[in-house]
Amino acid sequence: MIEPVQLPDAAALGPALVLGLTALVVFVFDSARPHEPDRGLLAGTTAAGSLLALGVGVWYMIAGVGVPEPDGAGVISLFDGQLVVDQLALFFMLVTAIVTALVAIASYDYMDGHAHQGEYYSLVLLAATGMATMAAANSLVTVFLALELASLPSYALVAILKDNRGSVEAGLKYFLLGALSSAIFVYGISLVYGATGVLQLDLVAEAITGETGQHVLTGNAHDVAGHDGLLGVGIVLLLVGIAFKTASVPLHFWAPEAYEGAPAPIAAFLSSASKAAGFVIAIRVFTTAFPVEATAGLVGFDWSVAFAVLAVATMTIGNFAAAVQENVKRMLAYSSVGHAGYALIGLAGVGAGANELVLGAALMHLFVYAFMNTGAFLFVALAEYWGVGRTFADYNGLGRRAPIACVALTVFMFSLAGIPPLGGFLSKYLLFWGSLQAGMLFVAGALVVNSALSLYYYSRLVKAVWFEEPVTDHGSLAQPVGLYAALIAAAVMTVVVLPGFGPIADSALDAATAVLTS
Amino acid sequence: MMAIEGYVLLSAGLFCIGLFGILTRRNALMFLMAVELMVNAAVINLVAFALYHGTLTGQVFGLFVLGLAAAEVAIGLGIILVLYRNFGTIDVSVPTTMRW
Amino acid sequence: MSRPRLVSLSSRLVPGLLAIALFGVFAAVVVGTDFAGYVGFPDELSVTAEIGYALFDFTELQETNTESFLVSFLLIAVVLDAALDASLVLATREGPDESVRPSAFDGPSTRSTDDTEANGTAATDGGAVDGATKIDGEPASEAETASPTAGDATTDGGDGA
Amino acid sequence: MEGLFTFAPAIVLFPLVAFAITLLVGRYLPLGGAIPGIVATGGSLALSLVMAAAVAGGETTNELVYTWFETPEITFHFGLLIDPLSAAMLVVVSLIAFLVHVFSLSYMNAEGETGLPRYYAGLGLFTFSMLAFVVADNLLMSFVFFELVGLCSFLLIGFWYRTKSAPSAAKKAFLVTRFGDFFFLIGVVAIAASYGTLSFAGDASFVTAAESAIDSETFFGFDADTWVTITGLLVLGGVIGKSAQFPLHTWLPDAMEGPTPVSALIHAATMVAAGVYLVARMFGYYALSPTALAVIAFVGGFTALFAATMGCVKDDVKQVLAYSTISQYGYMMLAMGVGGYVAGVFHLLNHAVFKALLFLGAGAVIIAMHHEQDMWKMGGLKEQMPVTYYSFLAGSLALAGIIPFSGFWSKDEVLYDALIVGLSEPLILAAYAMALLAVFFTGFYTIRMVRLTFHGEPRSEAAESPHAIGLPAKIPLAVLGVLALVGGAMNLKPLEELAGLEVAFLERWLDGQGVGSVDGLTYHAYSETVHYGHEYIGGPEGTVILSAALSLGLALAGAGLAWTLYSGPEPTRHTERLGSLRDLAVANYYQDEYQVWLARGLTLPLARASDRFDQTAIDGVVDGVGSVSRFGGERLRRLQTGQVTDYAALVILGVLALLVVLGINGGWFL
Repeated sequence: MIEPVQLPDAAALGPALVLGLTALVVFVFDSARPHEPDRGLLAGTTAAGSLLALGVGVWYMIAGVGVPEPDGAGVISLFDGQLVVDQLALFFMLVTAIVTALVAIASYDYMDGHAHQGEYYSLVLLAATGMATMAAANSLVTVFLALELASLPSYALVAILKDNRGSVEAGLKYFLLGALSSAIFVYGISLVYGATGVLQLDLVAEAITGETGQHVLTGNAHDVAGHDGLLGVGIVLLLVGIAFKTASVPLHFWAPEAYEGAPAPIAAFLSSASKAAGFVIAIRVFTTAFPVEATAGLVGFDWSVAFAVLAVATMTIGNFAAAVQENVKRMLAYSSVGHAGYALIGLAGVGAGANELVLGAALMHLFVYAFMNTGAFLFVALAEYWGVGRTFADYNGLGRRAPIACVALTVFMFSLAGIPPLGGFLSKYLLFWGSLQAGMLFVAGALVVNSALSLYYYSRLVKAVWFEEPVTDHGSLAQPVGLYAALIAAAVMTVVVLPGFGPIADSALDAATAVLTS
Repeated sequence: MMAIEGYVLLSAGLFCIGLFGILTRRNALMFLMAVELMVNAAVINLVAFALYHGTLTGQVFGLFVLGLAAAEVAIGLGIILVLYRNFGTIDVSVPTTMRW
Repeated sequence: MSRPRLVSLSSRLVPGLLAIALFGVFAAVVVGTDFAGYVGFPDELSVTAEIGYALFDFTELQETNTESFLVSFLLIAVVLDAALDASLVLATREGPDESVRPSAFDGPSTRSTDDTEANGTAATDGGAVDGATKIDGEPASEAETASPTAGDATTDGGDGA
Repeated sequence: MEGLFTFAPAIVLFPLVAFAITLLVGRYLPLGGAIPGIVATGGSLALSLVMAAAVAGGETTNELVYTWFETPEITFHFGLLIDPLSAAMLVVVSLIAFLVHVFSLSYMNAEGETGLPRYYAGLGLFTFSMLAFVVADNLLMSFVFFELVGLCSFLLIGFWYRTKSAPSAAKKAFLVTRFGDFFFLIGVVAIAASYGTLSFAGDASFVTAAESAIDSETFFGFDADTWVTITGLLVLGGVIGKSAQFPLHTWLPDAMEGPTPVSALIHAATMVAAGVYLVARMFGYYALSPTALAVIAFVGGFTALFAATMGCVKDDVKQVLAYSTISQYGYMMLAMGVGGYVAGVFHLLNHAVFKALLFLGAGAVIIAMHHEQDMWKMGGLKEQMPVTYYSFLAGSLALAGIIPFSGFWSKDEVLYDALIVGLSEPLILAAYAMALLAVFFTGFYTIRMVRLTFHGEPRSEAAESPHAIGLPAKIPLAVLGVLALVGGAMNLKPLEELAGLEVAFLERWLDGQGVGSVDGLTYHAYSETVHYGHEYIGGPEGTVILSAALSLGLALAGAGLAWTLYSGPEPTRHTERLGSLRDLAVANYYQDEYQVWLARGLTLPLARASDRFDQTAIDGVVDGVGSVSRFGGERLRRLQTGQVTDYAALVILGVLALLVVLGINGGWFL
């Protein structure tokens, strides 16, 4: 067994640190030649940094960092428990690093000619750092700060095509709703603080479960049960703030607009990595700080039921709205709302039996989703690069002129729809199986109905690229190296996930078990 | 000194005034200010609860929140600037090219 | 600067009722909570020093049980960096030879405020709305924006041609 | 894995390799990339024969190949199950896939089609999926390849994507079968969740688990036997979709838009066969539930009749064949539903041969006719293309169930099994009656098709000077023609019953007598589980003779009717043919009257009604589901006004609703 633990403990944050340091390196490169940015160098550094972060994360995972003793190197708690590196954290750091690498490679072609190259890549990296930190955050303070670190650069990235109305409008809406939701989130934090007197997640849990009548840190008299209303409102407000980041109902409204208007690689970044980071916060905050039964005893409702309701509402609204879109990017945006609904099932199942199975399945879905959804948006990036247009009809007949890219697109669509034997099928299958095991028949039913519906609009795009006659002849299409490389990498991973599902499933299940039993 | 209920009610009021602004005003700058009100309501809570519990956690976090609010405003102003350059207005109800 | 609008005041205030209702809920919850008195701080405590200790994780010097904030302190430094970076990207004006439009989408653009004739459509733009009308400050009429599908027809591909 | 079975995975992998080669470098290969596919399917065929020989030598295998992942509750894996059933199916599937590849040289290459690498790659993937489905040792693996089969058919039916109809037919096939597959998926998950295993065979199979659970356990609040019925019917949803049973059969006639060799593959050996094969594979499970069996039998009987009547009014030769496929699979379902496991598998194998023959024959005719498919524009091809004619005729007689062609023996056995059960079960008797009536219609449309296509005078320019067909087309036809003639010898059950000869070879094969077998997967084991009693009219021998006489008589009646109705050099359409009949049959006036009444008064209205029902009700429902979701979506999208303030208001509304509901629940306001 490799021994990474001889390094200082803070090194356990490796992936996040690497991402942050790469951002600084990109700053340096950019300030060296501010007016003639070397696109290749910047994109390459970004991709290399993300891949390095990925490598470090994989290494830690293999070395057993985050696996509880005695099997592994133990969960590493840093800065007095403000951050914690366990399997869940590493798992999501990997997701973030992968998506960042794909996005960086694709942006090399997509952002060609844009004046703010250095800023673009550094913002991507800073947002990725924020997401990786979110994965490890273990206090409402760090959760909030990391969330903002992920969000603030994202607002600017969405609006970075500054003279493009769509991009600016998207940035505006994303920012305004984001600011609103973070205000709600921080107000929720203040109420939870008022009720429990602490902000660190495990201390909050201690305050909720232990009915000592004392403040957990100071030992002064403090009766949490008397503050049930504050705590309840606080939890609901936290839920809403998280729903924004994961683009779940009722805070999904920004998503279609932001994804549609944003540069396509950024849309991929937000809908995959940022969403996954939102989920890790949801999982961490709710499973660690608010143990289901104790919380339910205190505030009178079981938050997993609230998540079940949100899950069903989110998947239904996302899929139904996606079914009527004409614009491909917007269809994908709504479909990504639908997928947030699937992932929410993981939290809905926490209160029921077989919970580590459901939560593990949700983690797997987020992992697979990172590839297939990023890939799908990158295809849109490619289409924008070609300038073929944005509606289904504009995509007609692309299969003949760009067969490789369209094969990749087909893989993504069928995987998103959950058709075997692609990766998306397995994760949905497990979600379905898990929710049956957990006895959530209604949620399982909604999952099946929605997947059936989703096939309709996904296959519509496949049909358009392969089977329809093109409306106009676009001539020959370029094959930008970066975009193609990212696209093919995502497609290969979506397929390869199938035989490699064992390890992924294992680590996801382990992560889920660990976070639920800690 | 005011009882703790007073501060919490004050902050709830401030929060809802901010919210009222968001829901009824269309000027992007007003929107931004209203959000600031809501954030500051949270800060009032944090500081009051810090005294209530006898730990400084809330106070320190309140400082961080103020810092973040400043950062958010900086970006908000940047976005409003590009909004103005593109749409010639900072009315948030004008950019509706994307919907449905 | 909000434009004057011929919208009756009452209808614009309706959503505000939600805020008032929310306040009602908050107030009910606060009233229903059994608050105790303040614990407060020791008289001789220097709050400033205490905050300083918290920021640098000097737990042994602390007199109150304040949580550690060192990592948050580091993190917010990065956040402010990011915010600075982001707001500069948005706020700077590009020089004459600079573009914020990736070269793959080489259509006309609405370059800054002085360039009012330019057409606003672009790669990811939501619809082809006439830029000049907007900048005169006319309200967006329903006809201009109602049909996203019609807007879709004017694609970036069309621009590029 | 040991001995010869070490090579078993290669059967499956050969076509996959061919797929990969053709996809990647197909455009640089000669013959449009056909060679890898031919070699691979040939290799699969050879190895399948080896496997069959191994099974004949008394060996079987049920092995784990690859573990996907494990949880404490369940293990998901890929495995190989080669027993008499899958060995027989492997031979037939690889044989037909091989012949279809060869035939395609004539049908596609010689016709100068473009996109051939895509075509051959699709065929390879299709064959791979089906072979993997056949050897699957557990239900999840079955499901995965079942779906992959559906995906391949989507790609191949839509091969001519430039036409308007092919893409929509492909999409329809995909969506309708997927609709059934959703039930299948729920069934798979339900079985996994209740028994903790998905294996077909062995002590750890879900069949064994269900058997021991009956009378002692409950699942999700249901008794175990009710639960078996529920899950069995859910899985049956997938079968009904794929095997094109009523009411999910509508995709199959449309699927004719694909190239004809693909149709042969879909109808005979892969897609449609997959459904019935699945029922046979997990027959032990269905045997536990009389209700599920009755549903299968009834759906089968009804579909057999329903589709057969529609076959009588179609003018497109491929359409007639498509409806005949639906109808024949109805027979197989009927057989399974009455516990006639051997009869069902027998008909499945026979049908695979003669339906492949008929489609390839139709393909040959279509080439000859310069891609004309309307039978009314053909005629007189008998002299011009004798090889095609005689093999097609053999296939038709097998389809119609005329002695001694293969179809007679298997269909007769199906009907016999249904009859002896039906005598004590009224519902089964109704299914039997429908299937028996369908025999008449089958004879009618089959001979009508032969008559119109090959007999009489040429009715178009193309029919006068047909295009020559190449050797690659003739060889498969000849091979299959011979098999259609002698295929019945596999299981001469009536001779065994009547003369006491030991000639029911297939029954012994599937029962594992003298050959390898897997415990619990034998005909014997199934028969013991099935709860049906058997009754006879005039003893077993008498019933055999009665049943055979009835089906043969009806088949001959239908065939004879069509033979006379569509005789002559210029047969006329349906009803207005009375005039031309007169000079032929003045002497037999009553006969005429009777025949015309049959045609006009019975056949046509029934056929038309079925057809109309098909076009309106079923498609209407399918479209309806689509419009409901579109309508719902339209409503939902109106929420997205584009106004950011509205979004904020909706957010707050959501928060407020949550707070009020939860707050009242939790008593925060007190």
